[in-house]
Amino acid sequence: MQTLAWLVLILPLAGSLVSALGFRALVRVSPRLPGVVGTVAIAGAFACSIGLLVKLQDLPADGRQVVFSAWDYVVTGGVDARLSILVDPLSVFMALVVTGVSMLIHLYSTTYLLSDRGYARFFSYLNFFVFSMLVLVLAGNFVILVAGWAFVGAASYLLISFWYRRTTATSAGIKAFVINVVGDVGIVLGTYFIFRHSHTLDFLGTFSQADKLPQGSLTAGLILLLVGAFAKSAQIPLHTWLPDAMEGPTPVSALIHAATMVTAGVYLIARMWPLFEQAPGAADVGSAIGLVTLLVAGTIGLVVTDLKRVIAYSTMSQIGYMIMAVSSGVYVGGLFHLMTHAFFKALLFMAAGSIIGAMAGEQSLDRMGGFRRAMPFTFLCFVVGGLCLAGIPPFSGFFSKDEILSFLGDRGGWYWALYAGGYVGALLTAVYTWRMIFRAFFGEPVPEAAELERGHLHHAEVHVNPANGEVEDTDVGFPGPDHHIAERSLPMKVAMGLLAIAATVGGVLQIPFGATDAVDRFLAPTFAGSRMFEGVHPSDGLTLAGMVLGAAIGLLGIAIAYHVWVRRPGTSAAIQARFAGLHRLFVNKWYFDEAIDALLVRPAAWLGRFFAQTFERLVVDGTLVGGTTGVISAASATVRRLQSGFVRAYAALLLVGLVAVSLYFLLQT
Amino acid sequence: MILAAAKLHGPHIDWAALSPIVALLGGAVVALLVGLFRGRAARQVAVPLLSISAFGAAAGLSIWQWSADHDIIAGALRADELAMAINLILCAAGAATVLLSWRSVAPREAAHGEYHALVLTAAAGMAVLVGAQSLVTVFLGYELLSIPLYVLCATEMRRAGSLESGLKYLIVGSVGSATLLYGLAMLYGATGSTDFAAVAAALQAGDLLHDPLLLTGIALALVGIAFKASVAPFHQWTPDVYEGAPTPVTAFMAVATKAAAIGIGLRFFDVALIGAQPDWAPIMAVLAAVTIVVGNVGALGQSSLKRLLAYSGVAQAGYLLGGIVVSSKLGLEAAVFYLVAYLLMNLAAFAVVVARERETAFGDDIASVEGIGRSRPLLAWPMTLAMFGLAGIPATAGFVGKVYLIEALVDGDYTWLGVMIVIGSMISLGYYLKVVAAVWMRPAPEAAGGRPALAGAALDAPEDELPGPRPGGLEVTALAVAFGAGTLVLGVWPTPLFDLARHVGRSLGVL
Amino acid sequence: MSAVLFFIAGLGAVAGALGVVFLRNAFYSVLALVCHLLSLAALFLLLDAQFVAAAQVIVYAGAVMVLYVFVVSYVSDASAAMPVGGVGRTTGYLFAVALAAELMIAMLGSGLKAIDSRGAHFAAGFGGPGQIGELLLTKFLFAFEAASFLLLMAAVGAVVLARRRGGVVEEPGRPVLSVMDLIREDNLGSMAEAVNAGHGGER
Amino acid sequence: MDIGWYLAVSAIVFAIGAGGVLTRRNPLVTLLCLELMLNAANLALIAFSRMHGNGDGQVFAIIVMVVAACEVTVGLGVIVAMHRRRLPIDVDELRELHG
Amino acid sequence: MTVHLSILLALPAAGGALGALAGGRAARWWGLAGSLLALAYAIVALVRFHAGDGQQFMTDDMWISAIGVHWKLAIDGLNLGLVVLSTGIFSACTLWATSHDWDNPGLFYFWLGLAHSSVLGALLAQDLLVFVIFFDLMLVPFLFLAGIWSPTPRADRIRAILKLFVYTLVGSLLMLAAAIATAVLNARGGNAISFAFSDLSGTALSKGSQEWIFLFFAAAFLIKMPAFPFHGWMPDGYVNMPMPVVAVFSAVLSKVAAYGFLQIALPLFPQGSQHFQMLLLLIGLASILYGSAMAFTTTNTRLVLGYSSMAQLGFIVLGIFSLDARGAQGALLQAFNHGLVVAPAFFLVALAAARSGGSEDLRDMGGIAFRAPLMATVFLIVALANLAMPGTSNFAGEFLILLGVFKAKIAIALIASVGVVLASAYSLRLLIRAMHNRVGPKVASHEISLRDGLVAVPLVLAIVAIALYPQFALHRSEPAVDGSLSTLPVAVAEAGR
Repeated sequence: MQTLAWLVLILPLAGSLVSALGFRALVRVSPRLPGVVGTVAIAGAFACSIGLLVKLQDLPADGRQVVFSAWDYVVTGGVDARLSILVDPLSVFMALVVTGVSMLIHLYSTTYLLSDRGYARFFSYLNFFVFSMLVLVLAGNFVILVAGWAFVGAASYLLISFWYRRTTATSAGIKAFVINVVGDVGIVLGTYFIFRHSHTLDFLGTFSQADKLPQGSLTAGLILLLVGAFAKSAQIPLHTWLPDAMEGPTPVSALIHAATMVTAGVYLIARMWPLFEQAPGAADVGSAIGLVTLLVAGTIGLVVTDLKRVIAYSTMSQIGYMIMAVSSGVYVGGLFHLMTHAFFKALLFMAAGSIIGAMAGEQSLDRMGGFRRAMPFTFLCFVVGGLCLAGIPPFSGFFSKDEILSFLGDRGGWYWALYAGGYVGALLTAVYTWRMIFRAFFGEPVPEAAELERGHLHHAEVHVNPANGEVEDTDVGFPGPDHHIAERSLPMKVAMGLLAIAATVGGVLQIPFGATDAVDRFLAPTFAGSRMFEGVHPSDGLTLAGMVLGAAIGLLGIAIAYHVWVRRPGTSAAIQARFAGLHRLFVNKWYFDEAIDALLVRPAAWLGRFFAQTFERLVVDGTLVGGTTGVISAASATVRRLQSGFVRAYAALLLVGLVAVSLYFLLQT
Repeated sequence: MILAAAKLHGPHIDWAALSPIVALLGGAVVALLVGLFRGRAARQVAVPLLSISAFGAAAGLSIWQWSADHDIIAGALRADELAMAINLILCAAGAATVLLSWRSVAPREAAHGEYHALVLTAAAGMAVLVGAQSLVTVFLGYELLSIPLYVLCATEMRRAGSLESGLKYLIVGSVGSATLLYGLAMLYGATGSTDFAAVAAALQAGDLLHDPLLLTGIALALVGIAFKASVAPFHQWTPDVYEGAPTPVTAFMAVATKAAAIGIGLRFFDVALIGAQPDWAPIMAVLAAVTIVVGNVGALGQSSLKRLLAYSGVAQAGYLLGGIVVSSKLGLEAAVFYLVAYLLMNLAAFAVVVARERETAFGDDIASVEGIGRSRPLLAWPMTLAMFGLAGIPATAGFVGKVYLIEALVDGDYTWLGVMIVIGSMISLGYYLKVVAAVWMRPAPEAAGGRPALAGAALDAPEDELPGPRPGGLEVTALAVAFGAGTLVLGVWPTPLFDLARHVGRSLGVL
Repeated sequence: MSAVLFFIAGLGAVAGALGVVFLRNAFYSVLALVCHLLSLAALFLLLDAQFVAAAQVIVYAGAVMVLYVFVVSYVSDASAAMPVGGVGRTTGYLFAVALAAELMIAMLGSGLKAIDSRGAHFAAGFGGPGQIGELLLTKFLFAFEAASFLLLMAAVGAVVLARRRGGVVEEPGRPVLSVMDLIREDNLGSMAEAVNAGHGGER
Repeated sequence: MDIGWYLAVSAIVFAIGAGGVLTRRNPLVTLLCLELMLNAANLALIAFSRMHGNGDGQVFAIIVMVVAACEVTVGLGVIVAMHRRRLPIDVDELRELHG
Repeated sequence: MTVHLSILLALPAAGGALGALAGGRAARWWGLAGSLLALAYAIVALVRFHAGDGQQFMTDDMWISAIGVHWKLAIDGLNLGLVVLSTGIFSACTLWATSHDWDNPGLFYFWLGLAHSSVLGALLAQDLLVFVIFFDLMLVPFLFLAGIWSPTPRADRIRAILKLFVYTLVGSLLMLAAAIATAVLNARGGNAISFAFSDLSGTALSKGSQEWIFLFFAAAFLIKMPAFPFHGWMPDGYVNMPMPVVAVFSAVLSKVAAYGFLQIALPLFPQGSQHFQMLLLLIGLASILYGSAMAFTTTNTRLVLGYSSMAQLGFIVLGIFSLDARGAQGALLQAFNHGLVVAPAFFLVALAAARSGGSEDLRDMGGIAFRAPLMATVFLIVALANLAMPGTSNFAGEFLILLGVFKAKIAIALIASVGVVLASAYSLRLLIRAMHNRVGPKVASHEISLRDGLVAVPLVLAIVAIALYPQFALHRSEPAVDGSLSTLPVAVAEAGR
């Protein structure tokens, strides 16, 4: 078991290193080899995760939290950070999701990025990401958690900036990285607050004394941990990096910015449940932010025209659900939704990638339309994903979202607000999801679609950066000159097909009314002892009402979208004109970027300039150095002026000194 | 009367203990006489050789008399380790001066015999001053060193600057000696005796300690001695005289005069006036601090190396004064140690200045040493070591000396003065490093004209009388290298010098 | 009687000193100094220092002042009637007054009883040549010898400084050249030259 | 007369000499002023000698006279040399060296 | 009693001196051999070091008996890592320098070797005056290295270089006075004067003396680091040194200052340290924020690294003056890490500059990564380590530092954490603007050569290795750090509790 656990980590790392160091040799053998290596490495990790699952199930239920330590990492002065991993149902669950989805996305990428000059680099990064994510989920103490946390941030940065010749990509990367570092710092500081009283960094050690920790420190520490979670999971107000992160290649968006990394915050809160249950104040903060995010992101999703960004805002919104869920004690619901969301959101992104391939890199919904016939497989995948997202039974998203909301409803009190908000969000979700589908696949085929229908994949004459229209240097070779679509690429098709199946049937793991509760049972050892996990069970009536309401809202949303964008194509413009203020607010993403810019970035930049241009010159150089040297040179000038050359003046000074010295002595009498 | 005279018994003369001074004075007479010979060789070779032998003999005799510790010639002088140690410094400085003068202009202008006789007499005067054990001897030693130096300063008569420096030194120096004399007179008046021992005994009696006559006497004597040591504000003659005087003479003044002045300072204040230490130490410390500041800031922005070294010498005098202020064994040792270090560093620097004065047309301007790091490493290294040593960079004798001085000051509860030394050293980096930068980091300048621009040289003088650029001379380079190496070696392995200083520390019995 | 003499001599000394400082012609200054020196000699006599008084008159007023007069007349064309220093004149006097005040305080404020007396009793022969000679040959033997050497060196120095030499301009437009310049080596510049020893010839 | 009176004269003469050095530009007169200062010291020495009744002061005074003569000799020598060199006989003109 | 450390100390200087005698092309190999031998020696010492055995490989002779100066060298937990670091960095930078033809190479390698020896001397010294001597002396070679072989035009640089050296020596001189005062005041009461650390104790000095002496030492160390606002020399200095030289300067010399706090200031002046704790913490904090802001603003790559070092050293100051074992451990670890990171950073910046027409300005760079993937990888690792990404040893150091500060003064820790965020911003800015984005106008990129790889790769491997196992360093330094904090009033109070 220990070997398997470490193999889960080592295989992706090995894959990454092999691609990174041996890329020249690999490419010489076959241009596809780096992709194959990467995919096989992840597949191996996936297999090991399954093995881990099996082994874990063999253990008695109360022994399913196992810690393995490799060596002392930082052990000094009471700090006890070892290189240790925690294997328990929750981590194995996460590992399975991560490796499983990653495997498919690796497979997808083997052709999607085939013509890219950074092919080997891409797989190296991608494997490194999987490694990092696994470190994150398997971490056995806070230090390793932070390490994994930051590694995924770095991997995310690398992949966002993958096409580093684009200034848009590099600035998006740095933005994502810096915001993620804010999160890292939050976690570190939160850890300090907890460590101050627990005197251990170990998870299990900390949890075992959760009830002994003072409330104030705990709440402060957990809120700081939440900052980390928000940063990674793109929750307001630390969400602005996620839409920009769409600068990365589409598989990256699918894997990192939809399926896995951004859900780390959810994982973190679920992992820290013993602490959150001791500090309800902190937990409520999480719930509230989750709700706000899900609504705000939904409204923005309604108006964004960039295909990938629509899905990105959708991701934000869905993670809002999860954060809201796990913060409110709906752990299994949140994690279940995490899994199903991973499936269908990855699917949606892959499908979007396929369309973008057909559009030769163009991502604007305004330029798309009528791909229904040209790309039937992609269309099918999109519809499956859309139905999951909208929460239409029996697709997986229906069950997971429903579980969250019914549990919230059961908790009562102010959680009713969350409950209601969740359904409002669901309506928004259905509308923007289907808006996207209708705009891309319905209507008159655009020239690219028509070209494809004629059997020819559109190829752009001049490569431009879709974000700013800048002409790309073609000699560089990334983004690659060729594009790939699922219809013509078996690996892509396989990956999408498998995901579509998973997204469709994933719900069977956890069907209400006791039909199935595989997830519940599997995760139970992790949440053993939780008041929420063991104490909150929605009544059947509430569950049923929720299911009906959810399905109805989903269908309503699809209907609205159909009405607005297919039946009456002019309606959209009319609504925009009617609610111009609101529209402007949504289009400008609630002005979060502008606010952060005005409140933080610009003052910081101004301060930097002030330091560099004024302070350094006037104070550091002028006053401190210049002042001292000034005094000394003034003294020097005085001495040299006194040294006038007049011998009588010398004698005079001598006599002055004489008189002064004598006076001193006379005063001694 | 005649009978009385017949009964008169002259004092016992301890020729052995007196021998270093006798050697110097005898050397002066012999040099003077040999200088009368017509032969070029006699004048240009024999006279310097004789002078060096006189210095060597005096040094040897000093070592011979090292462990002497008694008054000689009716209490006029004292032979002890302090006197002998300073004799050694004087002899080293004197011999170096003779070497530096070997092919210089000054001895030719003044005539070799007279020139060297004057140098030897000045050195003898210094030896007398350092050994002085009575007020009369102090004054005589003071004048015996001053008057030959007045003349030596003015020897390069073709340069107006030389004469100017001679006259300035004479006028200001005479004011200084008149002040000293008046102070000595008052001390005599207050104590009724000219002997140090008697003065000290009178102070010990106690009721004199707050007498204005005595205190003013101390003040005036302090000023007189401080004047010779170039202590601010009595330092103003120093830069002008150092710059104007012939460079070998400047080197001699810089090293030997300072050693003599500090030596008599130690003896006069720590033996004769030790009883009044609480009265004079604070003001002397203040003077030291003022000197450190004035010397160091004055040296900034100087372009003449001699002038720069003059101000630097002022600052160093301030450091050395610290050794007197604390009136302790440690202070005495530190001062002697520092004097030796100072000798090495300054002579190395002056040797380089002399060499470059001959080799370039820039005189003693800092431009003369620009770029010698590449072209003349044997001059560049000594200069660098000398500058580092004077600045107190580790691994030089100057550093160890400063450590010793500061240690003595902290030990004597004058920590603030120790900090002043440190602050002074900081300021001093500004100009010492400038020289180092010129040596290593600036390119050699384009020669400005073919001949050394000796300031004020008569333009109508025959061509062959004016020395053109010529080799600096092997002996000058050797001297620079030797003293530079000494600076380094004693910085790394200072124990021999410490042993010497500790011997000297035993000498002033009162401490 | 002695008081009267003291006042006459003291006033003479101070007046002579003032004369030195305030007379504009250097020649008169020298004469004022002679007056001062003679007054001082009188004061010495009043203090029972007969030998010193005599030496003062003979050596100082007699010999040194003669030298002065010669030099003053030698350089007089250049230095006649030079104004008293303009710059810092008042401050110069101020310093002098301050100095005088301090010295007076020191001298007269002294607690030594003896200052307010006419002096200690002394043995017969005090201040006479016998006593001075005895002291010079016993207690101050070294000082005596050293002083003699000092005189020698002063003489040497004066010769070094004041002798004529080639290359230094003597008169405008007239280089100093003589037959001797052809015979002797250039820049010999020794005392021998200064006294023309060994050559005997005229310049 | 009390010794104090002599000392007072000595102090005054010393100060006058010092003032002369500060104010006179003619180096010849400056030398004279220096003589004044030395003579003032001599007067003090002799007065003290009388006060203490020992001869040390008188011998000291004689030595001072020797020294004074030497200083004068050398000083005059320099002045003569300057005159030969056609340099101005004015201490205020001696300003080549400064700074 | 062994002579090994004296040999270690002498090796680089001896190599340099032989190089100077050999002159010409041979000089570089002599210089390199001296450095590498020292490195080998240091590694042997590292292997044979036993944590917890206190001072090891001790050399103890009387040097200057008159003033109680001992030639006493030893390796303990505090200096072990830094000795290895400095030999390693010097070796790497000497190797780097060999790829360049220096004017008058004999002299160049002589000074470089002397600098190496002086740094080792300061680190190994177990005698206060020996420490001060080497602390001062190690600047001297840089005066020449900067003055003679500076890349900037002669006319501009001398003033700047003099400013640099006067400024930095000012601090050292203050320290000299303070060191002497320490020994003299310790000797009060009949003891013979001695500068050996073992003969000096933190309790012999009165609180008043400790305070001023501490301030003098602190001034020396803070200037050398440099910390805000004593960094006035830094821009001039960094711009005017040849690249390999500025790399060692930044990587090694500033660490000696940090080491000095731990080895000298804290144990010998515990009350002084306690008294000025807040002041030093604020200075550290200001350095972090100011350095970060400047690093983010300037476009000169050297200065980006310079100000970034300033910020990093701010963290080190914070760690030390948390007066907490964890903070101090973190500071020591961070000192090692920063040295290990900043040297290759300078190297990479130099390589980047060589690829962008010699310009060291970020505005002239860009897009270098494409033709130089290996260099880009190395640059990436270095940049990530520089911003203390969790998982690197730099993070372990910062984690401990902030933990220590957190324990002492929560507010300072919270504000200081802003510095962590800023570090990510300026490090990535450097990486992106140099390596990524559009190709700069004068950029002609190519992969790094084998020799360049020999310089960079070992350093990067070391970064990775220490990232995987920081405990390696922490374990060895723990007893010594505890020892150096043991005299602090806080520690004493805590032990009593």
